[in-house]
Amino acid sequence: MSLLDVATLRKDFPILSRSVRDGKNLIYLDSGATSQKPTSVLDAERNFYETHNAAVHRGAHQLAEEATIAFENARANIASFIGAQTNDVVFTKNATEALNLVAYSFLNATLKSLTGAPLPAGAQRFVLAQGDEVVVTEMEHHSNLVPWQELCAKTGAVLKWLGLTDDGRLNYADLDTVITARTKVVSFTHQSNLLGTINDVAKVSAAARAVGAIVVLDACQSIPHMPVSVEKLDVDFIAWSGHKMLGPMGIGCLWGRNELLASMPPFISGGSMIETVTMEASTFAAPPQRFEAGVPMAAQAVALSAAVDYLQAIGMDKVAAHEHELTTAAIAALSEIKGVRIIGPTDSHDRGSAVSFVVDDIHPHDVGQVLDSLGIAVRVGHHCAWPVCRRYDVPATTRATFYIYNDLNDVKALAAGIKQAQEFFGSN
Amino acid sequence: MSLLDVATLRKDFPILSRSVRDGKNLIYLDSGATSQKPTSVLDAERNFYETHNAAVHRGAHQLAEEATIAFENARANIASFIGAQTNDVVFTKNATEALNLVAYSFLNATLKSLTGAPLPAGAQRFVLAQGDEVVVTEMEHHSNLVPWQELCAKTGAVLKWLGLTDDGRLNYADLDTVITARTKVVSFTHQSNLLGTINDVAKVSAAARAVGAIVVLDACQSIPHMPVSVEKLDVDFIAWSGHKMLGPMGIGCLWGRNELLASMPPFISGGSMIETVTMEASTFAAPPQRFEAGVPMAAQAVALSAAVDYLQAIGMDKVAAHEHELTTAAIAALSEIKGVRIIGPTDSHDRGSAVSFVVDDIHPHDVGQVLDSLGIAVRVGHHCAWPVCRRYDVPATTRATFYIYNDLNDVKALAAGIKQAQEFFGSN
Amino acid sequence: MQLEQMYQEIILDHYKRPHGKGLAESFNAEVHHVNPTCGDEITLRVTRDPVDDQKLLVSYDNQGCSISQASASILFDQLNDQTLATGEQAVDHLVAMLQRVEEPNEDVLGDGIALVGVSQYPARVKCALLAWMAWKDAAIQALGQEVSTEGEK
Amino acid sequence: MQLEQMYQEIILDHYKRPHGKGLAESFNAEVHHVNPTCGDEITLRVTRDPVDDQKLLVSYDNQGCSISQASASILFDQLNDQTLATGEQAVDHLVAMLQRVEEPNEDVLGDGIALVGVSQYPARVKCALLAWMAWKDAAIQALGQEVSTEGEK
Ligand SMILES: Cc1ncc(COP(=O)(O)O)c(C=O)c1O
Ligand SMILES: Cc1ncc(COP(=O)(O)O)c(C=O)c1O
Repeated sequence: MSLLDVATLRKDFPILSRSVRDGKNLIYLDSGATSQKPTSVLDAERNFYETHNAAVHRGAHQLAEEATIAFENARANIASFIGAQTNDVVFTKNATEALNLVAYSFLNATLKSLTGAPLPAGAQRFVLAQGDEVVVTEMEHHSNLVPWQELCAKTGAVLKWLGLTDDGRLNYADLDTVITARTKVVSFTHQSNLLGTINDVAKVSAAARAVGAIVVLDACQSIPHMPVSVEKLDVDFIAWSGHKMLGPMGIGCLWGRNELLASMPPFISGGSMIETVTMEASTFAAPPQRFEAGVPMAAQAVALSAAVDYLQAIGMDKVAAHEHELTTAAIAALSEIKGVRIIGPTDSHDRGSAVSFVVDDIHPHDVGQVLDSLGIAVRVGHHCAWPVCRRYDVPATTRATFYIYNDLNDVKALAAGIKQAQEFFGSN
Repeated sequence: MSLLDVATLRKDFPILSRSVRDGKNLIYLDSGATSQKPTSVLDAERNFYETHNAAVHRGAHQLAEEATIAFENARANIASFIGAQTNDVVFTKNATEALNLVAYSFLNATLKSLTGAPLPAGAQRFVLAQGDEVVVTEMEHHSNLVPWQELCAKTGAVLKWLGLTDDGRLNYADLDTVITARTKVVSFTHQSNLLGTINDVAKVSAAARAVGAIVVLDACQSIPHMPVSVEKLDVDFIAWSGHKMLGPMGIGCLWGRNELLASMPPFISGGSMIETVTMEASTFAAPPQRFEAGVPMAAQAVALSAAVDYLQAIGMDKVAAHEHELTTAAIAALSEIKGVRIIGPTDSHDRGSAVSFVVDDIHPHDVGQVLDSLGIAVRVGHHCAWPVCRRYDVPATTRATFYIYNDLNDVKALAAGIKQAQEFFGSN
Repeated sequence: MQLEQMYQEIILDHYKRPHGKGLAESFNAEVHHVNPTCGDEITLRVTRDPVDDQKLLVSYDNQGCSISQASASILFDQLNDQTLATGEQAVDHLVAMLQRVEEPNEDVLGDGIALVGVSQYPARVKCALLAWMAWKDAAIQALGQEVSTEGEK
Repeated sequence: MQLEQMYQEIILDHYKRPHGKGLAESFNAEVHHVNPTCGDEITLRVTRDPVDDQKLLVSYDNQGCSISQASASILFDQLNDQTLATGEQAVDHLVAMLQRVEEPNEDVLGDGIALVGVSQYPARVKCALLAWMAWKDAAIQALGQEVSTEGEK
């Protein structure tokens, strides 16, 4: 039996036993937006506040010591979850900030190199010249698109992108033309939050490496759902969020290659990221502190570490296998319904659990509303990936995403719900 | 009786009944770094996760609706705490990010105006020319100093600052010379986290207004401790943190004048802050969303709102009066100890509860260690205000800060502890 | 079932057979409004009635969910060839009704009173308002234009 | 009382009467290290012994807490006119002792074994290490310098 013992797992998630809309059981199929949190994660956060709470890296009293140790142990545990060195993981408020941190490193290095302000050794790799190129893909979440558009608007660099094939895959044929000698950075998603597509990281990285570009991976939709190891991935930066992997809101992570992090100027500056400060000038601490200005979200780090423990106790390969089974079943069930079109790959190979679809003659928003009335929580809209909707010529989609607490009954309920929407709106 | 009923209040803070260092009762005098959290705040956060958790502003299912309402109600409540309009309050991860947001608005407006990228109407006020001036004070926390140093290093603007008097006050005599026709922004602290000094906001603002400069107030140490009203303060931006006012870690706030927020280009960009996105270009949402990219810290907002309720139930005037009484007592007690020098005003007029001091022949770190061994948690070091230490020619200080859960016994314990440190190190 | 209170027959009728959809060629003001969370969009044009230039002809093209489309169709019924004052009153009432602070008033909203069920779904309220906010924006622009033209005379 | 385990008599002696404090005029390498959280600083110079240039003379000036000052004084006793190898061994052992993975070894650390009490206070460990990390940095620079000079010959 490859499925997880979902019934037992569900007991760890208090919210899953609540009812919605006139007493319907909640069927939560929106983990792609944010996951639910097990009791152990909530307990870890609360325990931090009730027994160790203090500002970390700032005091010598016992609480401050304990808080700092808890915070740094959390960092070590989270780093080891992806096979990384502890100090190569920077805490941010979410993945979006992590991606902006990298984009702003290019901006700040470029500006400081123009004005002659001091820069760390090696910062040259982040300096952009007019006409240098930044490459993304057409399947990026806005959080991995807009920061690069903004960087280009401010520096005169040029944004280029890899297109998509009709069946929802990255068009690898574009690699040769889009990535050029002027490409300074290639930033792309590991797994599309709308299409479900899992990209071939090695292929894209190889093309980027060939021209000496820095490689950034948006792992928001992969790290929560499959084993991810920095050693196996040939990339320079990995950004992801805590709240999509059973962790709390308000914390994200950036992993970076040590020598690159060390060569980056600061992004957000202020307390705790400095080495020395005078009124005239400041020097900065080594990473990760350099990028963690102000009192950090220590309680959230501790809770995210508990989420890592929870996932590791299950095993990430099992998580992936479980989701694969549900995805395969969902694709099969939805393909059988007349008038339903899946936006994204319809084979479950190299594919995560985001299943987006449109229903003939019913707006995705209305489909979602009928599902909601049945207790089924899905997401509707462009999923912060508007260019993907344009690419496949749909105004929006309805999207179901699965996680460890979902099972085949949820897939059945989804399919039945879609049929009910068709009846309700008299289409089909 | 002007003192709060501290014994009763303390029951709301589970951590305060723990013991430290071989069974000593905890006497927490480090609320200036971060405050402790009452049960109602922890319950609010947990309740959000256990019953309403979903990504806000992103879904139409019932949980998403409830989460969004809870988040926006929290914003309304927090805004009204300082007499502000709901949509003029932006959530950030901490005050440091809030201050960087303003500093980066200047950077981004300046760059976009140079490259001709689209800018909101009114953005001209944020455009800096070579030689324009940025004014801070010598008593700023690093978080309100380094971001401006960084802005200047990247734009060619010049950083200037108001000095301090020997008795720990802002040197208002500097106003006329430091603030000039070239001053574009004046950013200063409401209350010094090291000296305790409360600044005369009206005086500084008037000087800034006279030259048309934007006025930014760092209210990290005032909003948790006294009534603060945007209507009474003639400033343009106010930054503060949740964790210093009984709220959770990982959330800060920026209040801004509506027309200024509306005229600022985005800082962190990505999901949820957009209006439309194509691969070529994006347009942006109105504030506050424009400045809240990515999934926000909704659970923390809800908890911070509960902290506001808690403080309001006490009454901010009572909080201020209570702290004033403790501060007056602490200054008196410390002044009596031979060899102790207070760094900061020694009168309790216009002065908050941060009491920093040095003890002859004992390093502040060692004083703190002895206090810690007695269960008294104080902060030692430069308190992220290194220039203040240089100004008063001390390597560091030991600092006690008081809050609602402290009482006169804590002041007595502090004084007794300092004497014990003197005995231990054989000085005095 | 709550759902049927939102998707009343009359709403679905407007959705399936929208009134007045299609853009007029000439116009005094055009606006394009989007709902950034779901991607619904409307392009709305306002043309001053040649006979009585305080009355405003409406045309639009849009895409989106049933609620946003039905609401535009209802708007056409109610506000085509009406004054700014009439329209603003209708918009205000629609907002108040959706916030449940006013009871539906058929005299003001016509079929629009059927949108009352939307008030149960906060995330859908902006779908119902999209066309109306666009209309208000365009109407003010169309009239403002003239004011400034007159000012120049 | 834990506190007395950290502030042993011998530590306080070094603190009050530090050995070797004061900077030498000539040197092969100078470093300035700070502890950013508390502001403790040390300037440390390393001079290659004219008699045996693999031995390194140490001088320093510093300010900070009792632990960081005593630790610098002890470093002077232990490492002045010693080789890089001897010094690195001492630094490694000090780190290990403070992390409680090695028992204090007086042969290697001399009075430095009295710093063992610091291991109970994680926030103070960096005070104890400040001078030693500075020494290692300076020593490598002082020797590296020559290596590169030789390379140019
Ligand atoms: C006066 C002042 N400004 C700014 C800050 C920075 O706040 P945070 O670290 O929460 O960003 C602090 C506290 O650390 C402070 O006391
Ligand atoms: C692929 C992808 N990238 C980036 C993000 C942004 O993450 P966050 O909103 O937590 O910053 C998300 C989720 O929202 C995502 O799915």
